[in-house]
Amino acid sequence: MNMGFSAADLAFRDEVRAFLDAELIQRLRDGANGTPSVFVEPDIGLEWQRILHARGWLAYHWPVAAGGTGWSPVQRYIFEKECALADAPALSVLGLRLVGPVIAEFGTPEQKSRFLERILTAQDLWCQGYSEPGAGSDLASLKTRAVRDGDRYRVNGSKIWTTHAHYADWMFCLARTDPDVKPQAGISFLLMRMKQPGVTIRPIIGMAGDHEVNQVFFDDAEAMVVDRIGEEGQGWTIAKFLLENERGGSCVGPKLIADIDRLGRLAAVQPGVGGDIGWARRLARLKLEAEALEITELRILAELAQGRKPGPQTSLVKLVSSTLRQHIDEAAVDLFGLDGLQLATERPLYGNECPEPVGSKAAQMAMPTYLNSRAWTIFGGSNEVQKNIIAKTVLGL
Amino acid sequence: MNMGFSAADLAFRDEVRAFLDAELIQRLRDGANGTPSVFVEPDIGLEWQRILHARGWLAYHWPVAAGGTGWSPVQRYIFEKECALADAPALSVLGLRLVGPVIAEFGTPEQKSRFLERILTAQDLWCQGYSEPGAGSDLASLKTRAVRDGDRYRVNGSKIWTTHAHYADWMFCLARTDPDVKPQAGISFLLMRMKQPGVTIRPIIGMAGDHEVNQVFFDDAEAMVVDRIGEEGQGWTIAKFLLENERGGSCVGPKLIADIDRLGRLAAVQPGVGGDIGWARRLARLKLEAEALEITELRILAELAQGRKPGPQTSLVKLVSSTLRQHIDEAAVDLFGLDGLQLATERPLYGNECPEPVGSKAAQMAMPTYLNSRAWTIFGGSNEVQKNIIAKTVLGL
Amino acid sequence: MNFDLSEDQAMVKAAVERFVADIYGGDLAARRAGRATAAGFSPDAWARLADMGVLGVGTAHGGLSGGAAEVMVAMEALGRGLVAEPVLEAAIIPGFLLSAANSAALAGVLDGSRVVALAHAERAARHDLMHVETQAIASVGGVVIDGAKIAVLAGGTADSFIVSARGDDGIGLYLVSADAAELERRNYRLADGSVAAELVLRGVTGQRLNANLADVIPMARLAAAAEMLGLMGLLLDQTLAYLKTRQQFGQPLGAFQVIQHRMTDAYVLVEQARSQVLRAALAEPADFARAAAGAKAFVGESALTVAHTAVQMHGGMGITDELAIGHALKRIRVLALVFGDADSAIDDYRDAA
Amino acid sequence: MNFDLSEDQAMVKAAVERFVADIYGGDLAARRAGRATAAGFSPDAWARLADMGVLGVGTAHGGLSGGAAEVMVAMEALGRGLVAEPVLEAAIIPGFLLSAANSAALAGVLDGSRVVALAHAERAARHDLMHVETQAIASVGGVVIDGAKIAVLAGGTADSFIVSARGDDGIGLYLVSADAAELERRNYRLADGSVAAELVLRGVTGQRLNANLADVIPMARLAAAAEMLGLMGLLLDQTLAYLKTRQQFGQPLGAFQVIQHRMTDAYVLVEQARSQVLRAALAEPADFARAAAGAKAFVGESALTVAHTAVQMHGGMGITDELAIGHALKRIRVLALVFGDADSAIDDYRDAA
Repeated sequence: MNMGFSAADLAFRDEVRAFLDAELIQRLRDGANGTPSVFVEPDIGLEWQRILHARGWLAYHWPVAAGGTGWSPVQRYIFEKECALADAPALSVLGLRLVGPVIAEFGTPEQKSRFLERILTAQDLWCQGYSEPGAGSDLASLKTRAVRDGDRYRVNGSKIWTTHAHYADWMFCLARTDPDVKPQAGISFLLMRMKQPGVTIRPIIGMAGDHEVNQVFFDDAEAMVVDRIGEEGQGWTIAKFLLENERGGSCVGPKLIADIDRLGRLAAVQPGVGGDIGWARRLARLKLEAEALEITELRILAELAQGRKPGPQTSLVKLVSSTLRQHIDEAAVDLFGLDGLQLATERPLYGNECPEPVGSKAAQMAMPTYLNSRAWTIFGGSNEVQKNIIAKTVLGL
Repeated sequence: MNMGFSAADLAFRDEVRAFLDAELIQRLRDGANGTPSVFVEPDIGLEWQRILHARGWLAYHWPVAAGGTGWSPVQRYIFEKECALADAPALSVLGLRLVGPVIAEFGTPEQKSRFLERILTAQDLWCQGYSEPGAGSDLASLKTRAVRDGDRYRVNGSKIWTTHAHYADWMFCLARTDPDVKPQAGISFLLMRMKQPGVTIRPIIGMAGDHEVNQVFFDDAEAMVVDRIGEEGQGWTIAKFLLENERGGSCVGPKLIADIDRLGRLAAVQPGVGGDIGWARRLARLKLEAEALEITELRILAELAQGRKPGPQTSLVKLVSSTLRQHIDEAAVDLFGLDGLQLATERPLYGNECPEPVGSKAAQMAMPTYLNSRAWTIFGGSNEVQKNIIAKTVLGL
Repeated sequence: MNFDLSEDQAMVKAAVERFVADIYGGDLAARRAGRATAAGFSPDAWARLADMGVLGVGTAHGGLSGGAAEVMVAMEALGRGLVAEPVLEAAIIPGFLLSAANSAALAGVLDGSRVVALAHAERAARHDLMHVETQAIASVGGVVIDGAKIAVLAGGTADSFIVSARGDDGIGLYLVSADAAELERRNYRLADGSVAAELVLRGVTGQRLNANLADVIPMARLAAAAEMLGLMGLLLDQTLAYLKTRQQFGQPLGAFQVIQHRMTDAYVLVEQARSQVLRAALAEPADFARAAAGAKAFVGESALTVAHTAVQMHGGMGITDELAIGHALKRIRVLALVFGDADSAIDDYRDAA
Repeated sequence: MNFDLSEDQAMVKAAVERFVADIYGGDLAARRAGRATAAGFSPDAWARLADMGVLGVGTAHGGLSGGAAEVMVAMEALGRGLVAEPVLEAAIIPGFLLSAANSAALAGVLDGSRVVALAHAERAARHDLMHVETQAIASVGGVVIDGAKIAVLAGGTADSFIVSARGDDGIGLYLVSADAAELERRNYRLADGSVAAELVLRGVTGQRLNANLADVIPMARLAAAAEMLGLMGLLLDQTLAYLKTRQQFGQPLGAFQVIQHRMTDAYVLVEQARSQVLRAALAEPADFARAAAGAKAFVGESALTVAHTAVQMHGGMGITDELAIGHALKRIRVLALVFGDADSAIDDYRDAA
């Protein structure tokens, strides 16, 4: 048994670090740290995306043929870890992690050539049309209707929680093309332009005042048949592939540990906190949880690295990390005393025009980050749904 | 609004205190404090019962006609509070609180004269035959069968978790007298002698080594028809009355507060605990919970005192007090450091022949009390069942 | 032994509930409008509260007057209504202090014509309410104040401040005019959308008030606890209503056992919090400070738990700005932390015990 | 990056599992019999463990030897088997110290012929492992020990003790014969049914061991954490099996969502505990003490939670002496508290960080 990296992997790590030192400019790091929400604004995210694309390291989840890096699972883990520790902006998963691999897997040659390159070059921004009002985590009850009309579909209905729809050029969207078969069978995977008369966007403002998600209404919106991925009725299969694909290895532990250590450093200079052993033990317990999660992820990674199917541990990473993320962000609010109560209404909180902080920049970020952080245990499968799944699939209850 | 007692009630309180100072001898207090389990041994409990009976204060839950005290709800509360604060042994509820009122309500004059006085004089000890193996909290699935045979029933089946069956002269017992009607309708409430060939008792030893509960087997055991309470098939109604009757006012908060304060005093003389602010805050949080529960009970009491039906708060007293009881007993184990790990196997832990403690008597009591305390959230309706009930009856979910 | 409202208390409750019904009427429009102003609340609504006598609750004077129990009744109803007006910050606290000091400034607080804010917190103090570095220095003209204050609640448009400062005789309270040249004010928004201020005082003339900081803290804590209790009730009821209607996987969310138990836990917290608030409001004077400290700590932690539950139970909608849920959570965050966080209130509770 | 067992580790695991299968065979009879003896465990089973080389795990010598990873593997398997024999107390700890000191006494520990117990804890120390009041006093014949020790694990029938005592050069370890006239031993039972001893030493001759107390603590903590991990696995599996078969209200208990979620929480704790134990067992030497302290604290708290869940899920049966559940809870209580409770282990973890 050992939990170390091979010499080759360590060399790769040094290569990544050197790249980050050279290319990840301070403004981008500040942008990442000055973003309370889970998704970074395009003015930060896309610039970083271009830098990575120039280095050929952007599409590391894609097959080599489609422009991927061909990295091993361990290399992917190392790359994500080093980026996280260097405060790199999070890459938007919508094009790179979600629809990109889908097009690469199920798309026609023509679709691949039309869409993939433009995702990498950030000429096209994407959003995801899955959730619907009233449907919650229940995909089968999908109501958005797409009716064939010659070379196109006329789409009617509504999607909700659509991240960055207000920036997106395209949406990949699940719509019901056949109401007469059983629920899963009638769904198709459509790509549609966002900038068209039939599409209207209603912003949904978060508790902290951030505009991150939207409701999107389709009123005879058009989706071209040539932009359908896979066959009609294959939407469910493709959606499943996409979820599987999301479940490769993960690398959340190292960032959580880094954030906890950062709170520890901030605590050392926060008046009245130094001698508080209760605070110190609270932080230590969070760190033990995060360190355990890091090893849990390495156990999964070791399985992948040996070409084996990872064990049931994969199911708990999301559950543990979401809850831990919230506990860390709650601790941050508590750390700054009354300064932690400030909630600036202006956005963004990075750059020159951002509002002046009360106390410190870190104190200013605490409350909006905490409020946004409540989303972790709700979106992408709520904690309740995650536990239902683990109980059934892992514990056999 | 006020949460004080009237002058008359305060006078009654002083009367109770004077009685306790005079009559509650130290040996009985030591016996109560030296009992890790929820039920005290008869050699302690019955002596106290006789003292109360001599004073006419024993049957304070009974109708005056049956020998009750005619106390107001507030007087009952004051009496129980003062007894608890004085470390009086808990009275066995089986005869006094459970079957006594049932006989007084549903019994024939002949049954009343035969049973009630002997309960008060402790000539008869009682046990309860409700739970059955495999039935858990589910009374309707009762399997114990009673078949009419002339002037008696022949009873076959088994009861479990029967407290003090090994001391009892009589059992009040739910048995199925008619298997052909719907489950609730076929149940009768029978009284049967424990000392008879058809009854065998298997001790069930608790985690801490205490013999408190048993499994009781009926092998053609006899219950006389004249000892049936109410009509055949009326058992369900009577069982419900008994549960309602259990739900009058309660007085658990004051004892919990007293136990927490006791831990605070012990902590002050425990090496290494004095400066531990984490410990002090933990204890303070327990006390706030207990103080809240005390007021919650007073709110219920105030409703009863004004002749109104108490609100839904009654439903949470058992839930909160059981959990709090466990947290207090966990804190006690932690308080004594390594001395808290001792678990003497000899019983009883009071009196002259009890094993010598390691460190202190209080340290010796901590572990067995904690282990027995796990029963609080299981028996008398588990926390899970309590929450199901509150969600449905109070919250309407 | 009686927890029924007295006639006076019923009047207080009715007055606030009428105010909530008239001004707030069940949606967030009035709250948004109030928060959108520079002050963070509506002057008209404030005037209305003054007319109703609500701003005098807990003082020896003013329309509804009364004591701790009346403050509890008023603040719970204001919390339940998710009211934006700073009754705790700009009425209960200054009213208590100015009334104790028999200050002429009281009238303006009661009739709503003046906003007077307590400027006490300092960054170096963290949650230690007795840590005051601001100094009161005797000078020719009287006393001048030197120092800095943070998190001055309702400080955004206050025309005077009651400033705590350390002089020869320990911590004193001084009335200071907001437009004094030597006073620098910087406004900012708190999580609940209210406008707080940071102050820098460089030799500001202050008028000593004959009132003690230590006396107002228990009343402020009780009022904060009672407002949180009202917010807890709001969260519980709205969440229950949502869970009974919202369908998922073919049944109402409220039919899922896990959700039922989580809501039961929330219900228990609300009832226990109510008992702690009652305990403080009805405490003997000698026990009031201790009971109020305990209630503030207990209710603060319980309210935060209930708010987190309400957000989670509402799913995506819960984390938006569109429901009362998030606004209640943010107000609870503020109330739970001011006048001592849970640990420091617990320590006061222990020391007093 | 590989968490598969090495051949040696697989051998250790297989050896202990064979022992458990042969001696303990799935019921509590062997545990009860062992506990019923004056020593609290079976001499035959102890000899068997010696023959298999298990008593040498983690030492430089002995059949299976190896290091931290092998200790983890052995202790987890022993915990899973709910083994009564004190391998942690009377093999891992004395084996480590006597092996480090190249003491002749090691042989007797490895072959099972001698029980050597560490006498370190003192009442005044509470959980501070560096608080030692017992004194080592230089005298004509050598060094004599004066003081008192509590909670000497496996001390009931030990023929020698390794006593920690403070001398001119700080805390030292001294080998002391159990039948020394100046040594008074009093045996008592711990929660797990094992026999511990209190010692009073009045000028007992002690032979200095060339080993450091601070070196053995991390190994003892890792071993305790690994045994608790095994106990957690036992609790999880037995509870899941029970919930799948036991019917209530017409369906298996495991069909209730509240129970499903509670068991999911327990499963997550077990997996996270495993990761913490692995982290410590595979840590670099420089990080071992810190990682072991953290693992001990984390696993101790997690194991207790899982044990309480298992008891609650079993209902009435869970609180009896008849199931493994209660025995596992009681063993966890002991392991979680020795060599520092959670807070003190957390403090060591923080200080080292």
